[in-house]
Amino acid sequence: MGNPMKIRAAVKDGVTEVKILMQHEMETGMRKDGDGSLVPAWFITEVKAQYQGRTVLEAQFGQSVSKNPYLLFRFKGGAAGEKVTVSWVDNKGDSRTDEVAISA
Amino acid sequence: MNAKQFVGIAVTVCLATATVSAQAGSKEEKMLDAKAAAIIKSDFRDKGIAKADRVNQDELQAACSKYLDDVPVDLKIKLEDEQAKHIKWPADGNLMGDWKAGEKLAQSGRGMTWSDKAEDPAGGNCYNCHQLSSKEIAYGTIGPSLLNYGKKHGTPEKAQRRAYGRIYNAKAYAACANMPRFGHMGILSEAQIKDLVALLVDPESPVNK
Amino acid sequence: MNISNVKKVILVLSLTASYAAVAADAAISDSDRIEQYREMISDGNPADFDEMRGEELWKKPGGPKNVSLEKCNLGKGPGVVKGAYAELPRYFKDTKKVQDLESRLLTCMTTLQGIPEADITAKPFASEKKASDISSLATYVVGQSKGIKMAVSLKHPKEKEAYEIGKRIFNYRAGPYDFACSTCHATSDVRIRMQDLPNFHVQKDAQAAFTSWPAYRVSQGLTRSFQWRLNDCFRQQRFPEPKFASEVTVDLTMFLAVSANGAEYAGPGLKR
Amino acid sequence: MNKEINLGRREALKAGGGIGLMAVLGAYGLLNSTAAMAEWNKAAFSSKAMDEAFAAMGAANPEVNATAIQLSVPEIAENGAIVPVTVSSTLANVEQITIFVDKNQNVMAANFIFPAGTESMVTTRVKMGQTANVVALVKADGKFYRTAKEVKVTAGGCGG
Repeated sequence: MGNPMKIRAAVKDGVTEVKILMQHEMETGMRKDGDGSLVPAWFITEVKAQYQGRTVLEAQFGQSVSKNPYLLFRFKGGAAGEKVTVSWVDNKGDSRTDEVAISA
Repeated sequence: MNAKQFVGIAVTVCLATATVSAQAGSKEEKMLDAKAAAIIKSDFRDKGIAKADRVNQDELQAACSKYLDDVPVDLKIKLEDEQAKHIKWPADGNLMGDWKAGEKLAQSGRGMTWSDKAEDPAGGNCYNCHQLSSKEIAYGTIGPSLLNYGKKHGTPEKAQRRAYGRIYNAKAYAACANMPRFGHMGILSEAQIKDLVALLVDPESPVNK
Repeated sequence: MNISNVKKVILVLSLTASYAAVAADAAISDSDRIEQYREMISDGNPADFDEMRGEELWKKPGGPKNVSLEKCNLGKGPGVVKGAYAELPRYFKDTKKVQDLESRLLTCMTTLQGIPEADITAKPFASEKKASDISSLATYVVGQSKGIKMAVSLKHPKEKEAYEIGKRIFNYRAGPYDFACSTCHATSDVRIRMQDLPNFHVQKDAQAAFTSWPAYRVSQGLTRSFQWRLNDCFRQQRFPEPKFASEVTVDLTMFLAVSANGAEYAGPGLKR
Repeated sequence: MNKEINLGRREALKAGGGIGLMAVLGAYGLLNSTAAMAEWNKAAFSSKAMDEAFAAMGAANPEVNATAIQLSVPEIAENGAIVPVTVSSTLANVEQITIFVDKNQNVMAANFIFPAGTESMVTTRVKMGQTANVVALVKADGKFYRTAKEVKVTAGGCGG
């Protein structure tokens, strides 16, 4: 199972802003380690954010997304205390889901 | 003097008066010097090519440390003469190498750290401190800009000699200069220094373009 | 409004202005552009994950004695973490030594948890392959001083002495490059490659530099402690390796920390 | 401020500790239950050139539009491992935003799909091997638009 994400969600003037920081190596598959051998590709491929069971953002990543991926987006609606849920899967089939309550 | 510098100086003065209570040359100062020396001796260890004895100072390093790089003028001249004596000029009299190889050396910051290997080629670290090309934006400003070096220092022969001497041993010209003594300390080979001289003096190099 | 605030305002304006307008403005220097980059990545610091890891380690029983570090005295009493880093290094009566955060954590891990010292000091820094417990603990502790003013004391004679010795280490030139800390860090408004260098004789510079470490280093993908910062400075100075948590590192830290007094601690930081 | 951060950390920790199995199942469910989930576009993500990637995204010759797409990137990146990118658009009915780095080995970095009700903007971070163009491709009302900006990736000194 993947490591926990850090998710912040805050509502202001009827718009919820979501900031997500994921813990992932995001190996390109092109990098050599200290011994000179190629580090296999290992990266998040899909991310999905949901609010009250409704999808608010979908993303697909390639190898060029930075280590510990960061996302910021906004959707209309949301109220303090309601939940935003974020999930990802990587190319090895590993996954992670975390949720956070929207703050005012 | 701009506002920033002024604030800087003012703060420096405050810090100095607030924290330095021991008199220079006093017994207390000497005791602190001795303690610092003992700690430096005991608290560093060999790692890779960087052996613990690297903390042992030569005469020049000791003098510059002691006087915070502002050595009395008679000592300064003595130190510079001593350094100049040991500059090894190329036996063939030719000071120019290949500026393209020089540019590669100038870009490389490698060499002499404990994570470098003895057999790895050392770099010149030049861009860390100097501007050498109008194209490279990532250049340091610890040393002066060397743009148009070849055009600024007289005949090619003069400019070459000036460059070779300073790269070989900058301390022969300014005892407590920030610049390493690349030839004197065996950091760069004679051929590498020639390549750097070419980078500085060759009219075709980015320095003079 | 001080100079750096003015700069920030300019930067914020330039961020919202159109790209063409910014590019055309010759008054924007490359240093400002670097500052703009830093501003743009300042939210979302992966050091948070190291802080989380450190907090877990602090609270979880561990070592041969299977106890947590919640009784560890970082100077403000057993278990007090809040604000502790803003007063370190300091003199500790029990060890009769001036200690920085990491040397103090080392004391707690060896005495409270019974972990052999060599097990910790053999690999005190995180690597790509393995996290470092003492380093993560340090990240957690410093995070608990965020926003608190640096107030490192020089009252005890040993603290004063550490500061004085630290100053001498700062100015000590040696090695194949003849470098001291002061070679790069005692002049204002200079940079190495593209990076502005803090002048530790100028309070504002010293404060900004000291209060932003430990930090997540983008180039390494790891959160780095202050002991690591000094260790890597000495590496680039072409010195031999300073022993982890040794007096040379603690005294130098004392000199740097005192010069940052009065500023709010702002770490863990995020660096290139 | 500080308090908020701490709360965030504690919640994340809780999620990390207690509900491991649930989290795995949850992720599986979330990512597979909705039929609408777009598939990872292998052809696009392994494209070595911009034309190839655009074609794989069904966007041959997208219209250049630097006014309706706002692409915010730093002019200079101190480190190519993290280059912040924000793309937003004033176009109506934005369905998709895709980010590319034209000199990376695989040029396509990330693709975002915007359901109705989500603002047409996203911020993320990409890796850049060298000075290159960051390209944003926006699909709105079934049509594709693009814009690009150069980011200079610099060599560092000891740094910070």
